[in-house]
Amino acid sequence: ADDLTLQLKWVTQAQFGGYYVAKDKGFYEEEGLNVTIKPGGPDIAPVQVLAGGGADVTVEWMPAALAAREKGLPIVNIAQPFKKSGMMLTCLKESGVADPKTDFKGKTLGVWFSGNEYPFLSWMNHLGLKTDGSPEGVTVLKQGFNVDPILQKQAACISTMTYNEYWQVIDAGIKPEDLVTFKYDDQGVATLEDGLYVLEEKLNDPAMEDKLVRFVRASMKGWKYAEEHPEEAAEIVLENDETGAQTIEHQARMAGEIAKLTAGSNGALDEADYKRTVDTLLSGGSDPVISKAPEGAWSSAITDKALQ
Amino acid sequence: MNRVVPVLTVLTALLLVWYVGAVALNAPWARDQASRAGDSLTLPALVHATMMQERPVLPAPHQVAKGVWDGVAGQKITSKRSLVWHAGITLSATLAGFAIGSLAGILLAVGIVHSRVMDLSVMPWAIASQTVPILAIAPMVIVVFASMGVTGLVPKAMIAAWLSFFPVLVGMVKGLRTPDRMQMDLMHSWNASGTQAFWRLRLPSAMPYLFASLKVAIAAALVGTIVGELPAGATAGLGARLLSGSYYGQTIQIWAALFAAAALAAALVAVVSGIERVTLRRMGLAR
Amino acid sequence: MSAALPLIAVWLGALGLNTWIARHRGPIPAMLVPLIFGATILILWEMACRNFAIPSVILPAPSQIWAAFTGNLPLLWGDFTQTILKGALSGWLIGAAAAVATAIAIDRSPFLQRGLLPIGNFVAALPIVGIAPIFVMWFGFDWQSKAAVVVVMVFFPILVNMVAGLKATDALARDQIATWGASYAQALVKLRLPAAMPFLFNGLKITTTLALIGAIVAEFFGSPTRGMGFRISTAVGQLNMPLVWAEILVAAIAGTAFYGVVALVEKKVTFWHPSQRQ
Amino acid sequence: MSVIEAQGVSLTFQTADGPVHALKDVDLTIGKGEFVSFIGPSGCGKTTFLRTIAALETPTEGRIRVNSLDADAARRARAYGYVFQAPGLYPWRTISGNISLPLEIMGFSKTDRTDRIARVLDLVELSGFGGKFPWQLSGGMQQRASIARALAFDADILLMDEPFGALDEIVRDRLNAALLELWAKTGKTISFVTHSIPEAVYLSTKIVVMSPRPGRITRIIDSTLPHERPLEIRDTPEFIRIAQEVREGLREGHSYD
Amino acid sequence: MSVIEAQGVSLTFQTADGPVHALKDVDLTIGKGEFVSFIGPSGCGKTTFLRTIAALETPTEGRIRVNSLDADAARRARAYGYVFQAPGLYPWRTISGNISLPLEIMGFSKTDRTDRIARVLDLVELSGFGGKFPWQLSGGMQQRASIARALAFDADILLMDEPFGALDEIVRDRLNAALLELWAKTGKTISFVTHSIPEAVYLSTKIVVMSPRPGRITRIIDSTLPHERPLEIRDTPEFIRIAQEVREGLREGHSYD
Ligand SMILES: Nc1ncnc2c1ncn2[C@@H]1O[C@H](COP(=O)(O)OP(=O)(O)OP(=O)(O)O)[C@@H](O)[C@H]1O
Ligand SMILES: Nc1ncnc2c1ncn2[C@@H]1O[C@H](COP(=O)(O)OP(=O)(O)OP(=O)(O)O)[C@@H](O)[C@H]1O
Ligand SMILES: Cc1ncc(C[n+]2csc(CCO)c2C)c(N)n1
Ligand SMILES: [Mg+2]
Ligand SMILES: [Mg+2]
Repeated sequence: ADDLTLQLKWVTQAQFGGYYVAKDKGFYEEEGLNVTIKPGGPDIAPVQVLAGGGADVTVEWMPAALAAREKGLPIVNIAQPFKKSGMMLTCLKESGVADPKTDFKGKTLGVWFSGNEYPFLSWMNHLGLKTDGSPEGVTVLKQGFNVDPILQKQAACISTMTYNEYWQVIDAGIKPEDLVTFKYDDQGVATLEDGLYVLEEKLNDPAMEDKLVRFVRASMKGWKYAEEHPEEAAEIVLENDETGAQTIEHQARMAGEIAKLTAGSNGALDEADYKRTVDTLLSGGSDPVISKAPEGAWSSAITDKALQ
Repeated sequence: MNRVVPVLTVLTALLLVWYVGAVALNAPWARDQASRAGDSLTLPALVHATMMQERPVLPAPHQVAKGVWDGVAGQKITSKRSLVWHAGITLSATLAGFAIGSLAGILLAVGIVHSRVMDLSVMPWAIASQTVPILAIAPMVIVVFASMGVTGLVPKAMIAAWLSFFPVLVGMVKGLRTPDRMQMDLMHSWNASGTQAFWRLRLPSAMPYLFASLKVAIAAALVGTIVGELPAGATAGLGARLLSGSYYGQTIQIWAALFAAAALAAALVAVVSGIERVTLRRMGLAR
Repeated sequence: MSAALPLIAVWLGALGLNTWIARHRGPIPAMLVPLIFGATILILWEMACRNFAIPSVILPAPSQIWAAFTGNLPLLWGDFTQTILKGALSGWLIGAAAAVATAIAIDRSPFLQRGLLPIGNFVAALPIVGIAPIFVMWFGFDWQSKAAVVVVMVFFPILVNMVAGLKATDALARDQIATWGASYAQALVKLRLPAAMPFLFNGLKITTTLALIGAIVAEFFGSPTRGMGFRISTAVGQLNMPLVWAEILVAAIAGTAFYGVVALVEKKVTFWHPSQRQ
Repeated sequence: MSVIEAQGVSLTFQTADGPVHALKDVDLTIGKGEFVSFIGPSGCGKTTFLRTIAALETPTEGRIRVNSLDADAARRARAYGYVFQAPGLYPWRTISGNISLPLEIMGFSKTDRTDRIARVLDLVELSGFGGKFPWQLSGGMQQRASIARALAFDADILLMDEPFGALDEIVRDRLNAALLELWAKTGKTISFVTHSIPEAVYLSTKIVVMSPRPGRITRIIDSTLPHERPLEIRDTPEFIRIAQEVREGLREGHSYD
Repeated sequence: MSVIEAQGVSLTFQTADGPVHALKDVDLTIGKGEFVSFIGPSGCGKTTFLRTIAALETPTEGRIRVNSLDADAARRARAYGYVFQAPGLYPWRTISGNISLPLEIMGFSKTDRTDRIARVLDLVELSGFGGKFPWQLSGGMQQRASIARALAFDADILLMDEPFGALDEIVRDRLNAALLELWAKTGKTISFVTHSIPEAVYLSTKIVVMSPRPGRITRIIDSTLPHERPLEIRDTPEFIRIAQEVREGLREGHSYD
């Protein structure tokens, strides 16, 4: 079988259920692949692993990928299993945030950095809010691994994913009615998440291309299976978690939420989604995330073949 | 035996402080919950509530104890939920890193004491090396190793070694230079070679410094390993356990892993102390 | 292979030069040797980056780092004040004071020594990585939580060394002062503290660098949008490696200077110790 | 009035290869203003006995009383000045600083300290070396500095362990004379270990001869010499007779091994 | 044939409060098999001169030749055994271990070492103390152990800095006799620092009197005593005359300060 290494963006969890299902159910094996899945972590920059040769394919968010591309690292999106964005800003009602257009000013907002800050920054750009600590803007906190800042009331709002952190806030005992959430999707600033990326040069190698085609095909099979069987997907994820920290309840719920995001994607990137992402990143004031529209940042070559 | 009473006394005092702290830190949350539910808490009810939270700001001692107990005794040792299993993974990398680090520290110190070129050139750069924030380059270290096909224990051990060589280096340089003038002169008058003076005078004189440094170094090696476990993809080990606990806001799990790590560190330091005591007694230095 | 040859040549040349210079005594060779050593490393690094075409997202060349350094001075200065001056320095001072005080307390009372030292070892061995998120929760996002991490981190090494130092007086000196009927405090101030200084400085020197690491690493777990740790993790995510290394350069300069100052004070304070007399 | 009183003092060190009987059944009474010399073969327990008086060792049997207090209480009352066999100067203090140390501990004022330091430095012929560090002095100079340190604070009892061992005859004679003068003037009680028979006879009112394995007192010789002692007294028949007696005592001790 | 040759040797220490002239224009030749004693007031440079011979200090002026080599080459050729003024035993080694140390360094075989250790321990009357650690011995015993250590490896030149300072008269006499016997039997060249005039006269073929500030040689007295020297020789007029001469020389040195 051909070896292939996949670098995840985050730790083992149902967010990556499709890949674990494909591996566990033997979908990769059927395609003659021997796939190694490497969990990520807070300080892993997946594109860096890719550049260092530590992985063949990586799961990454498009803003980070495009920014890397502009930095001169030629990476290409070859598939997009996630149709929708799961990002949102979750605020305590008592903090008095009701409308993003008017209420953020002067508030403290928790943001993920390490390449995950781009969607937030472009949203703030859209709103015309400064993020450099000046008085007419917002105060930005670098948010750690968890939802503590909102529980400790250190921030008015924090970044959450629909499938994960939001539920942690709920689990911590805060009632949904005490919270206000703003999905990036609803605000029109959604960017593509969890795509598959490779180094451009890999696409020029027919053998590699063939491997990738088989990989994407098997992965999508895994995703669709996970979409239909969230409970089972959660169990498979749990078995693959070496830290032993995950709970089945949380993962099952996550698998359900993830299914909502992958629904409607067959793996092929929808050019409209891509355009919207690029526009979001390009637009906005003085400090856009990318300075010009990228070229060749995605390729349908793999999905075209995989989906025949 | 004469240790038990003092240890217990201090322990009791500490637990008391801890419980008070737990009540104080967890109370706002309990009050908040109560007021959301529309009622207010009496003091006993408040104290009770602070002891029972699932994600307390500061878990009470018995909650942590239960976490540790579940992690140690409640699982098969080979289970991924067993703290023993995670501790074992961390321990192996710690020991490997400590061995590499202290050996490197000792060798560099020997070089520095004997060679002027090394004395002048190595020390400033050894210092500089320690100021490199390890967590920042740890992912790079892991990436670089991975690109060479090396994964698993070695990259973590290298980070542990990186942190542990420095205390040994500093302590050994000082220790090897401790013999006083007359003792060096005696060696000189016998025309002892550098090697002979090293084994018979410098090294024995350096022993107290060496062991003080080794104790620091082994604790540092553990920190290094845990740091290395964070970006290593957070798969296994106490570091991964800490991180995932932290990620899911499982304070009890964090504290349990923390205590396991501290117990491991204390055990390692105790082992070094034991070796120290035996060695110094053998050498007649402990009276 | 042929790409490695020039590197080896440069390395051998520099080694030879240094060996030759080190034969001369005086302050100028003492300055020159480490500089040449460092310059050699930098040249080798630059050559390696070019000859082996190492991508800059993995390892940038020194020239790129320098450009990032000079191009971002105000930014770097802001991060430096936030992390080093506020976080590391204050934490180090508090931690060192606490460790010395604890060592003396422990030394004074055999009861505490037997009771506190094992538990102290245990508590102090709590790895920072676990403590940092907790301290962020307790002390907030700003530098206070970073200082707290540094306090915990430097405490143990200084304590171990200080306890060893307080035991380091020889029997004659202890007997001597006993015959004068010195009180405990007097024996401590006049005899045992001075005798402990070489050990104490051992601990202080080791922890200068630990303090920097602690302050920087703690920022990975939550911080305001400034500080060296924040900048590093953000820049890694943006693949801005030259900026990452520029921050590391700042850390190295600050750490070396910090260490140098402590070593200088040590030289003044323990001038009498054989390792300083040579 | 007795200042130091030892009754049935024994002291045994436990070592890895068996016990060492450093002192065995030592009885001795030293009166106020006496000058007692201890003499005996190397290893016979002189230092150990002085240390026991100073409460630096605890006897395994018997008891010691100093100024009618137990030894340790006397130590805390700062009853004596002790000159150790090795100089034991602190390397981080200058010679003046070293002499100043016990004075600081005992709370002498700054000006008083300066005076006393100057006086004792002069006494041991080290004026001008106050600013040097110990390792910059010769062996004999270090020993004198340590004597100066013990004299500086004017304790009533002086315990001196071979203080003049590393000095040449001429300085030694001068310091002997100075010590006698100090003793006569101040009425201190002095216990003095020496290896020199003439020195013991010249200085003492009482000479205690000890012998090793186990360490014990074999003879106590009371001096019949007058209190006033010019250096020439060393040529008188009386002096020579006492010296001879001490020598015999010493020889007896040696014949044991 | 001259074994040690000093020509115009000066040595100045730079200290914080000005230079110290420890040696000034010292000229001295010591022939093979000579026994030379150095005597002089404390701080006159005796130790410094011995250290210079042993290449432990480098003269600021002049030069020293040992066995026609420069001093450092002679040191590397292991030309001498040095007994320091303080015992300087290693606390982590037993007495036997301390004596064994230079033998190990010089590559003596295990059995040879055991023999030699037993022999020198016996010579300094410490048989039975080989297994003790230094701090378990009295001051005099430590000093003897350090003498034993220097004698064990049979160097041709012995440099001894007040080796018998802490010993009582009787042991000292015995060790003096033993040293003389060793010297007669082996023809070693010995440089010997002492503060005792009788000891210097009794042992030496040549007595060097030194004087301080700056440290220099004021007299060199050749002994006219025969090589064969029973203890009673100390009562002969010849002995007393030489002793008197040395005493005068010493006194002169003292009058300087
Ligand atoms: N700490 C110790 N442990 C074991 N034995 C000891 C210790 N101190 C002294 N001794 C032994 O006690 C005996 C008496 O020693 P002490 O120092 O009193 O002799 P001393 O009469 O002062 O001899 P010297 O004239 O050589 O100084 C010696 O045999 C010595 O070995
Ligand atoms: N390392 C040093 N630094 C400065 N001065 C020194 C040093 N060593 C010795 N001296 C000075 O040199 C002079 C000679 O010292 P030396 O030790 O040779 O005297 P000595 O004749 O051996 O005296 P003693 O009989 O007291 O041992 C003294 O004045 C001393 O203060
Ligand atoms: C330090 C830190 N950095 C980034 C993220 C953001 N992030 C990357 S992948 C992913 C999926 C979460 O379920 C999220 C949230 C985080 N959480 N913590
Ligand atoms: Mg003694
Ligand atoms: Mg001397």
